[in-house]
Amino acid sequence: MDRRQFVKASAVTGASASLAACGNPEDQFIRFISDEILPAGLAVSRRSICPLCPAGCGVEVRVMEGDIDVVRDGVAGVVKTGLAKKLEGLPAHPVNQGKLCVRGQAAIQVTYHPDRIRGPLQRTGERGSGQFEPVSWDEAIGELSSRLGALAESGGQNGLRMITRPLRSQRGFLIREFLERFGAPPAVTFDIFGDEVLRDANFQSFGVRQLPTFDIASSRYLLSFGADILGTWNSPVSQNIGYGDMRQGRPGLRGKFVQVEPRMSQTGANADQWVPARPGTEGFLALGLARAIMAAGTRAPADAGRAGALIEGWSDGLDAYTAEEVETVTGVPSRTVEQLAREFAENLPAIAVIAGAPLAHTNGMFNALAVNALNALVGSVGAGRGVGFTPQPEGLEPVQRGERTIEQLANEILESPAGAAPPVQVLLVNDTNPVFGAPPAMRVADALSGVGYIVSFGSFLDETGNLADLILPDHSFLESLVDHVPESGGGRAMASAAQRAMRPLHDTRDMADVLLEVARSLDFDEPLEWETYEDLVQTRFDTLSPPEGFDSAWIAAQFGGFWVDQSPSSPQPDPPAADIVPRAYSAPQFDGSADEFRFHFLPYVSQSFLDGSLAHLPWLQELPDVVTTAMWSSWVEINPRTAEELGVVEGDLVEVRSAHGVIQAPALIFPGIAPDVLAMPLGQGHRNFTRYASGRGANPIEVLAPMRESETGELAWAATRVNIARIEGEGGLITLAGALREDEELSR
Amino acid sequence: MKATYALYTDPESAKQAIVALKEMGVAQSDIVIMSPEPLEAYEFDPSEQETSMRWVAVLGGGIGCVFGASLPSLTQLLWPLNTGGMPIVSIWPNLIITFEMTMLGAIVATVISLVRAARLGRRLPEFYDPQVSDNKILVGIANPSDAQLPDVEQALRGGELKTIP
Amino acid sequence: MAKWGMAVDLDRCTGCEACVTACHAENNIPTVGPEEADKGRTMHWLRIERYWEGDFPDVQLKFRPVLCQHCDNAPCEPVCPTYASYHTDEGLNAQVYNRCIGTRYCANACSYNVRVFNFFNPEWEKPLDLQLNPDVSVREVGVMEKCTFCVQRINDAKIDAKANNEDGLIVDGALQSACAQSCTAKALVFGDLEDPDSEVSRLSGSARGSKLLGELGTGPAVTYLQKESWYESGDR
Amino acid sequence: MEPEADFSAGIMADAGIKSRVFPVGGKRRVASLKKEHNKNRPRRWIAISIAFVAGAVLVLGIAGGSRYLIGQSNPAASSSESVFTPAHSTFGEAVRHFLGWRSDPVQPIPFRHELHVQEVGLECTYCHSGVTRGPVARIPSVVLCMDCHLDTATDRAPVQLLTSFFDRGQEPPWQRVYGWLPEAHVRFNHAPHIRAEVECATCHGDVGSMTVAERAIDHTMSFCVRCHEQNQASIDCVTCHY
Amino acid sequence: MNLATDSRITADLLRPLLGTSGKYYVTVGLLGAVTLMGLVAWGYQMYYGIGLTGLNSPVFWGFYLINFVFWIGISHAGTLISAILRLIDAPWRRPVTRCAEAITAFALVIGGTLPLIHLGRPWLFFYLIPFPDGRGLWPNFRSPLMWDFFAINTYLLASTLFLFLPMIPDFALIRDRATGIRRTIYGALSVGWRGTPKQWHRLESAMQIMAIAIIPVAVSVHTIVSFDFAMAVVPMWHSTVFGPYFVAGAIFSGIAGLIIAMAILRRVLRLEQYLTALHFQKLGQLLLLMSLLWGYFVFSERLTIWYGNDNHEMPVFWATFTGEYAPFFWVMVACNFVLPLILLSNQKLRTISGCVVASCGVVLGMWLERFLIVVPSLSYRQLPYTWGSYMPGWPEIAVMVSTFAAMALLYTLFVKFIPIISIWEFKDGTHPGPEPRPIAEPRTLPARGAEAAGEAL
Repeated sequence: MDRRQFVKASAVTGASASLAACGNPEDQFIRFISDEILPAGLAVSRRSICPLCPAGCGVEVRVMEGDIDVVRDGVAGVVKTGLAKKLEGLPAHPVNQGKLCVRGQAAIQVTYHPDRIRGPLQRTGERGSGQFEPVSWDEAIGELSSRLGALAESGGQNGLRMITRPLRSQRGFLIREFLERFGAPPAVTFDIFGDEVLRDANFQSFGVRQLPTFDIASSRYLLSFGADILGTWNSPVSQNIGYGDMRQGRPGLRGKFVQVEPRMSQTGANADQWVPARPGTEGFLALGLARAIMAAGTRAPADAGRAGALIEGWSDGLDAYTAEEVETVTGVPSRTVEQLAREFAENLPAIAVIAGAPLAHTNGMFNALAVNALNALVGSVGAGRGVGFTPQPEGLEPVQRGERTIEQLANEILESPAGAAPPVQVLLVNDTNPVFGAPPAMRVADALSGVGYIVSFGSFLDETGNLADLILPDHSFLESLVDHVPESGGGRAMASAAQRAMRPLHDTRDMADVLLEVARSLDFDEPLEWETYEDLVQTRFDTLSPPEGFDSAWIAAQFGGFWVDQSPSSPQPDPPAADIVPRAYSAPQFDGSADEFRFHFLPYVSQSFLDGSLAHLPWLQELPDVVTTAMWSSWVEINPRTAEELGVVEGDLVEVRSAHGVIQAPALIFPGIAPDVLAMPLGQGHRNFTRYASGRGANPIEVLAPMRESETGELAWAATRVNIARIEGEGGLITLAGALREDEELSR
Repeated sequence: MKATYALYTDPESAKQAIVALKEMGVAQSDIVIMSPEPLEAYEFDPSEQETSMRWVAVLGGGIGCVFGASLPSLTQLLWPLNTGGMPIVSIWPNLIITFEMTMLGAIVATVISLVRAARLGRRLPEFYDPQVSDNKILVGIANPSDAQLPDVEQALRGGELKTIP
Repeated sequence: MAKWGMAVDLDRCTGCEACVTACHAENNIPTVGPEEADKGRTMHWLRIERYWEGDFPDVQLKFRPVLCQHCDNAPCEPVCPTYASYHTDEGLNAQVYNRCIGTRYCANACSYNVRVFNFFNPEWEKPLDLQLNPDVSVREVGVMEKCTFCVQRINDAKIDAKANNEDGLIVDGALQSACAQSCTAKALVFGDLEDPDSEVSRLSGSARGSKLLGELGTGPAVTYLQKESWYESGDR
Repeated sequence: MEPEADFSAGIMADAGIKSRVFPVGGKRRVASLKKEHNKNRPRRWIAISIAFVAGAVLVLGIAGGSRYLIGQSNPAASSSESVFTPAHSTFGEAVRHFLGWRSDPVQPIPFRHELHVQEVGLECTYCHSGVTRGPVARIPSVVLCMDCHLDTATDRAPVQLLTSFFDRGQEPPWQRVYGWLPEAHVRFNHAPHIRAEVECATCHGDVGSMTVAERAIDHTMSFCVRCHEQNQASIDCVTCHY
Repeated sequence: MNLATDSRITADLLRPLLGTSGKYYVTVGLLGAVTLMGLVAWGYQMYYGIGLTGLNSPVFWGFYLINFVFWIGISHAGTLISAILRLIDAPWRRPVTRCAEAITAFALVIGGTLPLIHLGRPWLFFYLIPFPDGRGLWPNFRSPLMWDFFAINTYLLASTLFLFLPMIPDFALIRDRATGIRRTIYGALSVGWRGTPKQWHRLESAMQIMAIAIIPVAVSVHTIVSFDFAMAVVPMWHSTVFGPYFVAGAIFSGIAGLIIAMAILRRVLRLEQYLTALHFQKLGQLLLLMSLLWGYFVFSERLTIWYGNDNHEMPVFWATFTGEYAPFFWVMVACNFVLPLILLSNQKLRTISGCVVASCGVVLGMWLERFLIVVPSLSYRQLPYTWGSYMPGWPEIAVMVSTFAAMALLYTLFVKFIPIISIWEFKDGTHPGPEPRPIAEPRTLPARGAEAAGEAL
């Protein structure tokens, strides 16, 4: 039994298995002197920030001593080091107040994932063949620098591009500086299910290009248009906390929660009233409510102010949006419309939320503006009034996303004349997976194959990383300095920062430090003035006003894990002076004719995997989706009546076909979905993403049509029509629940 | 040892021989009888019709009962585990154990008493003739005194006479 | 002597499942993989049951977190021939792994089906094993396991309290099970039912309180606070 | 009684002949019996071997077949070739664990406890610093040793060995002397025992007078339970097993 | 007493012990191999884990315990029946008792092994044995499994003795005919039996007492087996009728098993004149009686459940009545009730083959009954969310097959070394009274009789 097996055995039997070594010399293995002394067998708690979604929850990391394999100057051995054992919410953190969501709990597996890239890799085989060989960091960084150097000399600075996920840490700032000083265009941020439409709408209605923060706890009425506020959207933990208190936090007072959506989400499942409306007509319904409220005289059009003015016909009471009209357009009974309107106006503070699918239609902007106006009408907008906006710390504002979209970048590459030098010589990819996440119609994969040299900072070999020529694996968030400026979730300006919670397990490096090193080797005209990323973060943080008791915001931030603006009231920026263009309702456009493609196709962000970036975590794979109880698989949700009519039973393999693609997945009978809608979770269908996610399920993005939101040009991912057919084959649906219903089953 | 006996093919003549032996004054207990079958109907040896075995069985049952009752109760009392408010000693289940042990006691006692009473489990004495299991009935006496001998042979004449010198 | 219990406010629970993963992380619960999961051998100590009611469009969905109810009169305890499953002084239905021989009788007897069995030896692909919590033992093949109310945390808290608090008692709220700690909507509340002032006692006494399968007389230590409908409450 | 009558008649029917067919007499019977045996002996082995081959085929057939039919997959099988069972690395280990046999530790350096405790006068907790705070007593790092041995007793061979480990940046591969097998599922915490003023020697023997530490006391459950009972400490199972 | 008849009986019944044909070794070899297969499967399962079976949550019990109950049921053939027959001193019992008691002993051994195979960690089974260990730990006497442990061991010991005692005179008989090693072995087994009136009488009275003692034990055993289920609050398990229901079922399947065994013996060992149509007639009547009794129990159980209409029990009820388990249920009813009723209620059909056919049906049906008790109830527990189903894994099937092989193997070996019909009891039965019976006229020997000696079995 060699040492590896011994360690394997001890892995199986847990920490105390080192006993097995007793007396068997062959089981002895070299133990290096540890440079990190921790109290034996006791936990120390360190701080970090959950990076998995933009919410930026504070994390308390439970660190205990443990053995890891290391190789020191050629000798393999083990060494004691502090290991993160569990992630908890950071109790004092303003956003998550000691709570942590399911994904945050599982985030620890990112660090210990068996398929993490353990050192820099260089492509050996064909691009996309997935054949790599390890290289040293010096070689790797040298390679990158030399290529960039060559670009710089040949004056082709334009040939350097970068794709990154939207970053709310100072890494975003660093990337901007790096590209700017190199002379390259700004980075392309890729987030296919992003909220740009809503940000734009908020900017136009309220002058804040930001996602709102809801004071759900003190509201008495919560009306959500397709927003997954309790699941994945915006700042789910803080919203859950607020929701809990709205329900049972106030003795004698329990707020009502109404969800408007064609497919019952986890959030919708908690609603007191669930109102299915036709996809894309949510704005019309909102205005129907507004009209009823104004008609009732409790509120005047003027109350909505600027937000109202953005809607055509608002000032004269929205006559076009009668309850009957609403019924014909949205399918919501006029009775319900009047009832909702009455309740919404009577139970103040009332909050209307819109997000997700309603904004992913061709008329998404209108829907957003309509709901904003409805909020404004009942006066629930503003600090401490239900819908507020978390002020951003001055000097630390996160980088606004670049103008160019991934699609434009792809087109630029693809439309470059044949024979000419490719427009993109070097492409840096940071923590994003456009090959998986962009609809095939955008032809991102083709575009990337036309790129001269692709460098990925990813920790895993995903579809995009697989195309890379050079992989410079980043630390996991527990292994590196983390900082974050939450967009929402708190009342005051705040910023979080924390030192690393544990030493790196593998031979990885912080992407930021790599950029800085490359920058140094390139000697820019105006060099980056920071030695390390820590310098950068510190200097940036120290521009903030330190809270009392601290002489620098940086120290304060690390001490508590976050910094909060102490100034009594954070000012709201003024609405922009831009002139107001009222919008009229335009029916949503769908790709595919209704008679050829019977069903609306509604992909939704999965509770476990978000947009698919978490599909590699075994805990989340085996987490039964709370609504469908499905594990390790993907599925298509069908209304029981529709299924009956199609002769489909649960688990049958079905083919979902749009004008742009075909996918196969097992059918799942889902009572809470409109008969003309098919829904499917994101996240599965990875061709190449670690042992746990590869080749599992199907990716709904593959059938999406490249429809656009008419005003912002964002992808209208809910505007595709499909049809469905039962086909031969093994569905492979794995569910935990034995029965759909309780009382019906028992009293059968 | 010496012995004189005769082998009979049918119970009747065997019975007659026994009667004859008795008549000449041999005590029933001295007469050795072996048969391949019970043949109780012939009452070769009326004195053997009485036995106390069933009382032994009852006694054994009693012992088993005590054991079966005490084993669970005592262990439950001496090594008590919290039962969430339930009584420590659980009567009903213990009754089952008690019952099984009682029956076991009775049965084992029966077998033991059989071995004792029937003088089983010891080596076969020389005084035995395999032909008994060839459906012969053996009647005879062990260590006859020379004086007796002629009368005995006379009494056993009905059968195939044998002697062990 | 404490009596540990939990209150589950179904009106707060949003089905976010943070508790499920928190439980996995705290208690070294393995994942079994798709094939085993398909056979119904997942190891969740805590699951969120969901039940549909009605038909579209008047359809409703109920969530119900179900974990070991730590019954006072637990069906699982008396049936275990080796006392591997027994009742502690503090009202836990404890499972002593080293005493378990795997008759799986307790799992049959448990009406809540919250006991999970190690059909195979758990495997953690290195280096996932580095995340294992040293305070909790790793169960091997053939052993029954279940929610322990995070007994490792209870024991640590008791040792702490004994060392640091003058009365040697655990302060309410200082001790939380992993699920309750992570519960984003504060639907799960864990604590001492003996202590009348504890949050959990207060909630367990609520008018909305009820026991799961209470009619079976198992006397669960977990109280479910039923969902309210808006019209009943509203302003009171 | 009807049936009995004709039943026994069935037996009596051809009684007369039988006496001729089977003359009385054990010996002859036995002889013929022996003959038959000799007759059968060669045939027997052929028969047995055939039977077992057939049987083996049957075994594989049924096992494999039913496995195929039911499509049983076996994750454990694939992932645990390297170990004897999923739970044990070798058969020997499995047996040792089952019987609770533990070989004695072999220490890389003959560390003289008695010297350090009695002559130098160190407290146990000086090196085993973990006991007062938490579960693990901890074997001290060589760094701690070097605090003194950079300039103390540097002429002695063991100390030079120690130093050589230190210079290589390695810990001496100390082996644990005490501790439980993983199957015991024991979660032991030193701190409360120290606070309860339990002497180290109570459980570890008088290590202070040993040279190399030996397993002086067998940490059986009865050992722990007895002491817990005497001191009114909890003997609840989950006090230690969880 | 008639010499000719007696020696003929002796010869006929000793025949299997004397001649041994090649066929015999082939049979033993095959059976041994199949039995071995079961053990191999068990070893494989111990190595990789019980997960190789089809067991899952919620169906934590499967084939192993189904077969456990099944074999314990079969075991009720022998001892119980022969004990009753002894007490009522039914003369026709004499050729039947021993092969019946043998079934009991073997079925118990097999049945007793299955719970061990079922364990997740069989190597720790000794935790069930009450012995004072240093840890001060005892088994939990509240657990029905402990009751099983005691009951089955008691029953096993009792019925082994019950089987052994009447064999002593026969051992003596063989002892007197054997030489060499056999003589020593049979000599030891016959514990110095001489056949004195005292010995005969003590033996008879011992058998009487044992017969009385063993009947309640047998009844208790299967009642306790039923408690394994009835003690758990599982839908359709928690029932008061289970005790008698199981006992009836056990005797039912036991008789069926006995009939099949007798039929085989009769054919293979040429015992046509000893195991006659009469015995099958009698046992057939008994089987019919039990079939009716069983039907009555099933009806009352089902009716009670259905009428009670308990939320938690009805899903199980319907699953077995019309749902996914309905086919098994109706096959069971056909095999256990309809078939015996047709075949056995009619004097003409109650022939030997008729009885055998009915018995085969009953054995199948009773196995299905145990399946229907274990699996559906576990599949449909109180919380519908946890509902599941069950499909046996290959080790379970392999072990099941091998249990039947083991039964046949043990029986085959048994008849090779011990006269399957109690010689002395049979003889004793042939002449109850002092006055000798008339000897029938000599008839010519049937052709088969001649070569019978040579190629016995």
